[in-house]
Amino acid sequence: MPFIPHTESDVREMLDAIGADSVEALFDEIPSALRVDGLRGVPPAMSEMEVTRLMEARAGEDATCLNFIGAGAYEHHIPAAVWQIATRGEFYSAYTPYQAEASQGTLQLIYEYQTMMSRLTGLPMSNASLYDGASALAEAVLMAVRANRKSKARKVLMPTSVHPAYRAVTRSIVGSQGIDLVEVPFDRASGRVDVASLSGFEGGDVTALVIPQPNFFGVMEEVDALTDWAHANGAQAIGVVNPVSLALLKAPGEWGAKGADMVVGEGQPLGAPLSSGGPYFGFMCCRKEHVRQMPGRVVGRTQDADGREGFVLTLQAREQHIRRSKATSNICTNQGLVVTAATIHMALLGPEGLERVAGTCMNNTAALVEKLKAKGFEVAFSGERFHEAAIRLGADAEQVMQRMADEGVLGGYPLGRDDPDLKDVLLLCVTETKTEADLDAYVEALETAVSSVR
Amino acid sequence: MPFIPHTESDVREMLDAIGADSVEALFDEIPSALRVDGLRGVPPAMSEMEVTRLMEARAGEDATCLNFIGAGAYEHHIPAAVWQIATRGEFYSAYTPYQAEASQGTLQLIYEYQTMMSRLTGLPMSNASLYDGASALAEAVLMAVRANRKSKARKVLMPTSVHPAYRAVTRSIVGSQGIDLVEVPFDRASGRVDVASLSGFEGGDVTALVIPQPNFFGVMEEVDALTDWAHANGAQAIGVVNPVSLALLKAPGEWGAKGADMVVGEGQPLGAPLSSGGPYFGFMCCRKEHVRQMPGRVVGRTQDADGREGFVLTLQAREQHIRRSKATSNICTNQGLVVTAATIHMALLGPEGLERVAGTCMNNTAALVEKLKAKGFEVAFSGERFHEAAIRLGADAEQVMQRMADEGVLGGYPLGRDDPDLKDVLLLCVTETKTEADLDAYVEALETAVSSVR
Amino acid sequence: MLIFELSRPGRRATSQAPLAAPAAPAVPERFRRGSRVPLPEVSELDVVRHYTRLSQKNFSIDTHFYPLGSCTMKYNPRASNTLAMLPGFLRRHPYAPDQASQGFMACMYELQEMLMDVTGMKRVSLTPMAGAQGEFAGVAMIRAYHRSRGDEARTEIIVPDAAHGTNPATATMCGYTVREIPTDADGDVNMEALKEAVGPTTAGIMLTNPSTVGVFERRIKEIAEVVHDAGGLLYYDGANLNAILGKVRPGDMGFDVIHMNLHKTFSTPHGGGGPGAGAVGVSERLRPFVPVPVVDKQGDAYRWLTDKDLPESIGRLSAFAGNAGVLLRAYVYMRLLGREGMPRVADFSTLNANYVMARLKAKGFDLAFPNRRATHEFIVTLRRQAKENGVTAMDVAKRLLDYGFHAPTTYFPLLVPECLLLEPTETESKETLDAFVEAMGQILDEARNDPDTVKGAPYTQPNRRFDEVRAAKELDVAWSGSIREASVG
Amino acid sequence: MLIFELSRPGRRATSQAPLAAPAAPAVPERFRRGSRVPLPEVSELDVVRHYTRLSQKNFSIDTHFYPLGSCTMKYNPRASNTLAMLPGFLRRHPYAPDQASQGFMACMYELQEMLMDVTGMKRVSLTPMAGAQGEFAGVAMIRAYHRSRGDEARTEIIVPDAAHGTNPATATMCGYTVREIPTDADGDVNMEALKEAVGPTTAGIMLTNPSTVGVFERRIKEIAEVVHDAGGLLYYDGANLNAILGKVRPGDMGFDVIHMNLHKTFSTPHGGGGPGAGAVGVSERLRPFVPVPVVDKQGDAYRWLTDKDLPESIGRLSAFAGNAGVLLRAYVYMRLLGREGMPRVADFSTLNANYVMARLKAKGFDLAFPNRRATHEFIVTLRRQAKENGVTAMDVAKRLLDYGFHAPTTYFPLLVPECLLLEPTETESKETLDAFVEAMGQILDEARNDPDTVKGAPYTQPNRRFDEVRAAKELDVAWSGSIREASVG
Repeated sequence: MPFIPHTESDVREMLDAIGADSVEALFDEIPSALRVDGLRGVPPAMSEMEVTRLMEARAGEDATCLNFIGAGAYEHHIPAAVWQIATRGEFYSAYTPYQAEASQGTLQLIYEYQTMMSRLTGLPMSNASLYDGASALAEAVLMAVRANRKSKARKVLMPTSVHPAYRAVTRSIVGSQGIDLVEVPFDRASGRVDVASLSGFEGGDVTALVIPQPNFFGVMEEVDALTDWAHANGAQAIGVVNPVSLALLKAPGEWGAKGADMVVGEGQPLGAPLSSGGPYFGFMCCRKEHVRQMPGRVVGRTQDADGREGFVLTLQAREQHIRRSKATSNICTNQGLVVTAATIHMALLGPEGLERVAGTCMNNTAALVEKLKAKGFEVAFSGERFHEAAIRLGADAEQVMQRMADEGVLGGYPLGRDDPDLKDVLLLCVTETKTEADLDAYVEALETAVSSVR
Repeated sequence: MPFIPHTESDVREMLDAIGADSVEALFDEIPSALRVDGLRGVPPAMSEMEVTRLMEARAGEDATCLNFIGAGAYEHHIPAAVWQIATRGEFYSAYTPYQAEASQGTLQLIYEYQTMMSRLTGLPMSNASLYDGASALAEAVLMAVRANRKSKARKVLMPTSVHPAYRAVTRSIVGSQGIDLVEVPFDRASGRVDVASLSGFEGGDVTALVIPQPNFFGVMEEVDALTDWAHANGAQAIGVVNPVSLALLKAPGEWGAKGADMVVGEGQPLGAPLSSGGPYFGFMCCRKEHVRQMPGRVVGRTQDADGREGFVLTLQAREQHIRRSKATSNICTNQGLVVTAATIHMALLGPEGLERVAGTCMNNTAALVEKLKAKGFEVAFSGERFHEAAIRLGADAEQVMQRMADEGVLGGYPLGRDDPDLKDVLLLCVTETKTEADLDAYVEALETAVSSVR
Repeated sequence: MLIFELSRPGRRATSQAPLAAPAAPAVPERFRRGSRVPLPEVSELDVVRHYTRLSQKNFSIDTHFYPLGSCTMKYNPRASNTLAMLPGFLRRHPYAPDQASQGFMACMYELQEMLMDVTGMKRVSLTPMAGAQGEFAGVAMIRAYHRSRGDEARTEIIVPDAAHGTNPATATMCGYTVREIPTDADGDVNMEALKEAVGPTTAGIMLTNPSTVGVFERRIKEIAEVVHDAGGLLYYDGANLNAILGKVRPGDMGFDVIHMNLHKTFSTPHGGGGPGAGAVGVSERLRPFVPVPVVDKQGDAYRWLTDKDLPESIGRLSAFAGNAGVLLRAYVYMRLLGREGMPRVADFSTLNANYVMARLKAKGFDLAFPNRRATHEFIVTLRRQAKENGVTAMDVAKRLLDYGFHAPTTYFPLLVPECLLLEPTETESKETLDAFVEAMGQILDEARNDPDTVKGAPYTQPNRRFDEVRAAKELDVAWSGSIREASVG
Repeated sequence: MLIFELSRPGRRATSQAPLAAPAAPAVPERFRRGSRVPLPEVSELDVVRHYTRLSQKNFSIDTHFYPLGSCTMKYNPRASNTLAMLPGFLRRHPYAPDQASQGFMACMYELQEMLMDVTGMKRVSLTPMAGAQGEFAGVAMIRAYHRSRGDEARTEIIVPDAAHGTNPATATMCGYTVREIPTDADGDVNMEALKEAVGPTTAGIMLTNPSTVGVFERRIKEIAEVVHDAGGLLYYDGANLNAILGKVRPGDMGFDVIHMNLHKTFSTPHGGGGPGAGAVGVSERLRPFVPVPVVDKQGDAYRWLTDKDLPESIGRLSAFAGNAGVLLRAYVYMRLLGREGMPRVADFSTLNANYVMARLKAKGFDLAFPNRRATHEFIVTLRRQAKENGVTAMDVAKRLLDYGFHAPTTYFPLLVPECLLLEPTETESKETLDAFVEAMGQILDEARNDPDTVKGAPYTQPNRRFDEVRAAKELDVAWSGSIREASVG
């Protein structure tokens, strides 16, 4: 019996102590008509050796391609130390630190994480994480509605330069709460939101404006102008950012005259492997005055009975286990282990390391763009880019991507999936993991694929 | 500077405290003529990301074949928990437990290891490990010479059914100490030593007899008769055993009327991956009266100043750092981390698990032998086998093995490498890791290769 | 000491970033960050030592018995970790095309199938990233169902007063009003109150069975009839699925939708607070509404179903396909257990809970529901001790830490005063349970004879009891020191 | 509690062995084991919890400053561990044919090449499994060299009195007589004694440089001349290579053979006492004698050289090719450091040692060689404190544990009374060194004012000081209890 330590004599002694004849008798309160007789859909047990062989075969099936897809999940080097420490039993098999005195490891680590995220974003308050970047945006929209008490319209402007999956998740999650999500188109030439295009909303009641940086196309948005526009129109400014880009790009807390009100994003680039999309983690930071509207767990520093400093879960009055139907969110479990990894990852990189990673990503992307331009390909958008670029292929991007994959190169994300006008545009990403030779391999695979499809 | 934490101001402050002008000045006692100017043979530094990519490519080059080679290194399932725990920093980055009070983790673990090995071998005393099985045999030969004070001849009988590499290592190590290693041929029909063949040594001064079980060919030796012969002739009986086989085979402490005097072996099958031949570990157990002749570290249980039990390195008076040129051996560092893994491995398997592993190995080997017999192949030796079998191919075994490897099957060890009379014999091994389908794949690959070579 | 306090300007783990500083990237001034992010500047050894030592300050399953009720803190197989982290799985980009993803997708498809069988449901979606998101998905599907029938009048979700806090919070997030109904003295739902509560405004009821008070809801079929007759649906909170695995299936009890906490029943790690995974399963009538994506099998090939295939889906809940790495761990665990192992989980988690309950009762503890079987967990109430000795449930919880045991869940469910909810799980041995019972017995003695010792606990941890009021009032959630001036002793 | 004491008959980690009990294997009665091996019978959780908790009782580099002289306890990169344990490396059978081994062999070949450059030697063999085996190989090669020349009269190896104990032990193992020569007051070899000692019976000399007393042997060229002129060879004990990496090469000093402790200089883990790796390098004249196998490169292909290729080899020292996994870790470390990183190791390990030496001297400690530079390590003598306060080097070592620092090496080298040999290594920060110096200063105060506190240390560890005499006298090296009757509390 895997993982069950009971010997026959244990069972006998335990049943005696209980005063029951058999283990079966312990289930006597369950109506017998409901009892199931075996699980035919579950295969028989396997030994660890057998499962190991199965899983190695399965993992081996998924060819290790040269990956140039980004689109919300980014391939970075993760120091070996990160997951070796994060998967230590004391982190891996602990739960939410309800008993603070016996959980100072996790609690101090989260406090350090909150500090790092606050410094990265330039906003003073951070929670202990949300599920992922997309659901964090949904939570931020809900939070903005709670925080902006002056606004009655529950109207949130959502540029279409925001990741389409983030927009979809936000719709799914806030859809039943009477919130009016209004999509704002981006400028087709620059690939970013033209502030002038928001003029139709001026003077109306706008609760919040979502501002991606860089946006889904890797293009830098005019964050100062957008933030100022939001504030001028009584709206909250919600940033959605790539945390690695913040090593180079202005912190959301410094956007415009007053800074963004809250910022969320996908934490994956900070130490989580691609891993088919998860587990990642969403981060969220905000201004001090909104902290009690923030969803999710928060760790605070305090003192113990002897006056020694230590860490506890705090602001629990916001949470569902206290507030129940009046909670700021139903979130309970978050992404603790991935946050553990991210904290170690950020500590290992440090300020200069993170800057080098971001700078190398950006330069590598620029280098590939130059190579592609030399081959006659065009960049779809004129706006400045971080580490992604939308390339116009003059051929169906979905087909080109498939052909490239057959040759072992994952060429990018076909933008036509979400926007029929961009059927011939491929969104590629180059991180610090790619060498000059990789870029050349990309160009070759792309040219071959395009010519076979055209 | 990888792994060096010094900032510029640190260096300045430290040099000030020392009273030196520069780091270079600290080397002023080295004659300048000796100083080297750069290391041209070492390539420039790489980042961890670059080394990772290099090593993944290198590891990927070495095709993951279906392995049927044994010959001293055996493929077994190693529970995932084993190395996840063994590589915890507290085990991985500690050193020999010189400060017992701050090393109880390692010390208790070794005491448990010694207990396990003693129970497996049926001999009461175990050391904390030696380098590998082969060098352990060399140490046992030296130890037997020290322990057998009545014998003056320094003559040790070494059957040629002992692993050829073990014999070679023993020669290398004891060669300069005036020890007479006499090779004893095995019986060509049974594949084991015929006790009658030792008659020529009777009445002479024999210091020790080496007894492999199972022997290099996987054949079971007549250990009772050999042990009794040794004792009848005033010789020490030195067992060389596969520890996994001891789940089924008689413990060396019970061989013959009095049991073997000492036993050594390769610990690898107890939780060390194949890993190109190391790190493995040698184990050694002996009778109580010989413990002070044993080489290597030994952990003992004792009490502390408060009367509480705990563990320390003991019998250090035997060791080189105390006895110097009169030490029992020059061994110092042993194979602690692999012993850590082996201890966890044995604890996870337990008595029944180890028995299942050994039994499945033995049955799987028998099953493959049956399949091969059905195809007309012969077994070279008639003796009973554990989990290896010498198969006569009617073709050059070295060539057959090469052909099979090209097809992704490592067919075994060609015995002709060490014995020209066995050029057409392949020594194969089937452990519990192999399925029925694997056995069929073996038969097919072997038939194809043999027919292409014949 | 914080990692920031170890920081020194210019110190770096140099191997971890590109060795050559990149040429200044072309970031226009208006987008550029003003000054370097003030992250800690430390060496690789600093980081390894700091976080290794921090980890040692945690209680965890791997180091301590952790009978935290409702959380199912059982052994997390190390193989699940190793196998989910095989390079082939870690490297797969979520947008990798299907042809480069068949191995991963095969695992997900089979996991869906196994979970359907275990729960008796007709379709499973793996995408919710935690139990609470699974709950959200479930209630959103109930809403989508009523809407699809034009039944817009159903505005209420019924929730027992003992429910997890996530239940009412979720109902609210989905735009429903919450209607609480009381629990009987013996732990079952009060049927009279339920019958009064249901009606044309009832969208559904959220239940846990075994319930949060640690007993099996015996009249579940009757409840299902009452709710279904009123046109409502039944939502199953899978937090307690461990107790009945392979014994009873929510689908057979009449539930229409279920979420499963894979990090509880299927033993994926709790990770200091996640990641979890909250797969949802639905009955036939809710099949069209499951969140996307789900994996489908056509012939020998696996493909993703998205909202193009399932146009009535409640949509996406995560950017990609949920916590894939957690799902792989659950898959490994289920294959290790197999069909034989599933009912044993229920058998032995129930045996352990009933054993500890019987022994604590014999030691003099009061049970919240003394006339009921324990399921995989049960409740002790310290009401008497609080009144007589001034020793509360919290005091006992803290004192347990001194004895080397993690505390049970305290003050939940709210309806039982001074309660401890204990869940030993099936992976703990009788010896461990006996040691725990002895410690509880000693604490009970202390409560009678030396209550101040209990009230002052813990004494053996890195810290004594914390000032939580100060934490909330003088809020300090991020270190405000400067890494440039930090001084280290 | 021992793992055996957790054992209960019939308890098992069932996933870890074949699920089906095999049919009784055909072992004839006379070979068959009588009764099952009395190993512990425990669950997987028991094992994980037991060994996780045991591990926490260790001091280690990852948790504590560990200035153990002569052992080079520097940070062991985690990447070395990950990359040496890639499945492709772990699965390779040592007898896998060359065509299935080129990746591994490329690493080994390049490691040989790099070690040659670092040491200035002409051939490297990686097969010795630890420093002591490397020493053995080295001396065996010296012997083989003299024999090959028919020079059988050379029966002595000269060893300074300060040498590592392995040196004389090795010489004896190789059939040589050991002749010790004294060390000067300033730590150099006594030249007069050396000149007297050498002669036609001199096979060679074993030296460490920097020497075991922590100073650089300044007259090394002269020593080399004296020994070479007498027809002897020079053996270099590489234990202290860290101090001079990329600064001076043993080959350039005149050494004929060297062993390197890869687990010291090249930062492979010490693992609680191994595995190490003791690669050897030789000068031109010893090239024929290196232990086999070594990796050769022909065109683009790598192949093993065995005794068929090197018939004068001293032979095999391990069944296969040494501690391959350790060698891979050293290879990774060397590639991470690169040619730039090597001399920095010497720079900063020397800086750290001289800094701690200067500061300890300022605190009032006596240095063994006050007029010399420290190399990467140095010696403090507690002779004065032992005499005045009765506080020994051992007492100070034990007291350091209470301050959270591992002790330096004690009582080695034997020629300095009450000595502590301190090696901070280059990976420790100034802050850590300062904290250590402060602790040492406090212990010195305690030695003066409260010597009993120091003599009774440690107080903060799992155990107080042990009775080592009892351990050796009432020898207990294996638990004698019965797992069948064990009782657990």
